[in-house]
Amino acid sequence: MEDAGFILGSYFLTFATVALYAWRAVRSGRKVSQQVPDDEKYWL
Amino acid sequence: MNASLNPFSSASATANDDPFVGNTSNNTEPDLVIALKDVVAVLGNFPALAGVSITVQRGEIVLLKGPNGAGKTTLLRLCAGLLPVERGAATILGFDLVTQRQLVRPHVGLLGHQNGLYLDLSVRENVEFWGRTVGASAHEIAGAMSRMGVSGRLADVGVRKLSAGQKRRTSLACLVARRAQVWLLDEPHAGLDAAGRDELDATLGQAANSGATILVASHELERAGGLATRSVDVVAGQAITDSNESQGTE
Amino acid sequence: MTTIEPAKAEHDTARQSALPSQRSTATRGTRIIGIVAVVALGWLVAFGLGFSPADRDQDESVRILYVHVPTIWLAYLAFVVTAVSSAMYLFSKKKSLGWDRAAGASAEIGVTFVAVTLAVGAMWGRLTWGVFWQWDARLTTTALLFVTYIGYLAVRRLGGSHEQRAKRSAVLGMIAVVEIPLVHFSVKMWRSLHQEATVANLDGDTKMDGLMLFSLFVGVIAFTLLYVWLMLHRTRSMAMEDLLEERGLDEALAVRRAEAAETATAATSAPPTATMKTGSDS
Amino acid sequence: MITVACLIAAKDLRVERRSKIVTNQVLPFAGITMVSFAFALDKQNVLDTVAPGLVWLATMFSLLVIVQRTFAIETDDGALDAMRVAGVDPRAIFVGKAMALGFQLLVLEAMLFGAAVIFYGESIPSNNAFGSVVLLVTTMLSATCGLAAVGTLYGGLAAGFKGSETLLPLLTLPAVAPVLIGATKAVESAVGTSGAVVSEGWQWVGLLTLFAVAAVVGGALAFGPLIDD
Repeated sequence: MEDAGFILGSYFLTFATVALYAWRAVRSGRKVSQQVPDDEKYWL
Repeated sequence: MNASLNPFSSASATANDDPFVGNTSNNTEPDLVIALKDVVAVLGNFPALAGVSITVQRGEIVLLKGPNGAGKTTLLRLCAGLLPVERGAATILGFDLVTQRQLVRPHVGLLGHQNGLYLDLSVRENVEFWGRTVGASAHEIAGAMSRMGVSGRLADVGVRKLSAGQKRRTSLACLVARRAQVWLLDEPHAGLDAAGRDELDATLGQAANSGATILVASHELERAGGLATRSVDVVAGQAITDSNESQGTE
Repeated sequence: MTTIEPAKAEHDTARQSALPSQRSTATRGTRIIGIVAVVALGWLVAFGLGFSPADRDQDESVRILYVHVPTIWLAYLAFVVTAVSSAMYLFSKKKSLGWDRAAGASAEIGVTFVAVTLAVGAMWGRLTWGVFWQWDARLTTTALLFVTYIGYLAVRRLGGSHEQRAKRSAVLGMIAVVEIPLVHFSVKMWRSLHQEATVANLDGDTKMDGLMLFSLFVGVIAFTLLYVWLMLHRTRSMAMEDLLEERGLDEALAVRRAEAAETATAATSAPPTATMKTGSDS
Repeated sequence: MITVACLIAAKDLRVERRSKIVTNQVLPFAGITMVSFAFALDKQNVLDTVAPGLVWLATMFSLLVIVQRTFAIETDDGALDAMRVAGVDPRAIFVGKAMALGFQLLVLEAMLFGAAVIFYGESIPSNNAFGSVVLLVTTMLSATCGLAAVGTLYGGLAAGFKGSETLLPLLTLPAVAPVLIGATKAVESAVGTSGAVVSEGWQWVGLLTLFAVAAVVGGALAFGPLIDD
């Protein structure tokens, strides 16, 4: 049963880190997007 | 690249008695040595140079005036090829500073706030080191030292023990030994005694006569002003006044 | 100082038009990729924790591998992209900062995922080997890789112009390409002499049944999509950060120029004693 | 280029002869490190077994200190800038500084081995003394080349930036891991730790040589772009 702790923990750790990193990436993107005019955004 | 502006092509070939510059092309017309146009340079995020335009002919001694923080030092470092040109166009001795600033360096000499000396070595060892890295002969090195008044008793003193003025002179001797074409001097008079200043002025005049181009940043206007062929005000990262007082030699 | 005015005016209009309607780095493309990635990650959890069977040797702990293997795959992929982008920046004719930002973003993602991999790997090791860490060649190299790229990211933050940053880090990115195989090779040689540390066979895929392989496959797909999604967002916001720094420079330049203009007018209204001025004659 | 490199190396060694910073501060530092290891590993026979590794570990730490010093010489009074302005070939700077650094490292390593003999009771096995000494010397030479090249490269990169004291180890230590591994193993073979024999050591010298070649070539190519822009 102690295995379950490690297994679930590893899934949790992975997805939590991914989510945190993704959230930070999106948030920083939003922050700078507001200061940059649309015609400078090459991907639009 | 303009071949006539490339001083090292003939410098090693011709036996030149002049200790200051490797090659003095007999220029009936003044050559353009420094040409900056709207140059911007940054230190971190700060635009130390905010659009400098300045042209300097061969043999000129140009005095850069201006308060601290105006960008004089940055301008000199940029001309020495140490800082990248962020915006604008710049040519020195025919080399494009934007694309080939490494190539400019061997032909310019910079005396900045720091002397570029090894404090644990003697005066002679310093001048020999800097001279020999560019292939100067023992004769040239000795000449450079006596010219700057650091031969004789001083020669074997460790640089750490020298006064500020003596360090300056040693550093200048290194420039002479390196046969720089363009001299970029940042407050060269600082720390020199009266005799040292006279010596320096004489050296600068002589160097300019033999075809060296000199940019001097200085606070001591009376001192440097008498020597300079013209002066440029550097204010807030720009060369404001570009007043031609006299052209050519004094 | 007439030259000051147009630049300033132009600058002001640039300010006015700077009201973006698009307030994030997302586009339709990234949203689709993102949604697919999230669905795939959900599948991965369902298959990894639910549908796939327990392993004969490793028992339930094999389930960790369904996230462990995809994360390390992603990390290696990220570092390969960093190396390739660095090379592209260095050796292409047009030194495009886009390559530099791709290298930086990829290294950032790579470092994040190596950290996850090492942590999750330690958990797996605890269950399978009974210890968190084994001095196995792959593990040791991965740990050194982690530190190397932390150093790479530190060098990226050293400062200077964007071109300086790009050149420095691209060179370092290329050095890492030489460094990592050497490190791996030497660690492998080192471990091969220590027979007592027999490491459990990580790639026991020969024994894997179809469902296990499929779970792993889902994981790899999910994390690759995630990588693409992260890369798009990160490179876009890095591009804007660079742009804003440039813009900051524009503003600082305008301030400096105005300062110069002020000093000049002050000087002409009250002429100083030091030099005479003949105006702009150049 | 070789001439200029030799000039730079001679200059560095002369500065060291005058200032004696490495002699008077780094060598004692390395010595006290060796003594500290003995305090930390106070178990029967442990020291004897791990001595080769400790010697190289102490070398790594001292390497970081010497690299800081060797670039402090250049940045104290703007000499590195002066060298750049003088148009000195960056490869010559790299090779010159690496040569001087390597020489100082060799002296340091010799001293550390002396310390290992005295403090940790290491000795050259008498049955194949000649082979051991040859292996030991070759190991030291090839390991030093690699260490000096990597140290100079990253020292030059970090020089002049704030935080260079912390950046240097972060970059250097992972990169020199192969040297630590290879040199330790080779020395274990040379002094016969836990029954290792000399013939086993040569494969490690091979690794060290490979590393040294890669580091010197890579360093010479990379040094210019890293310090010049």
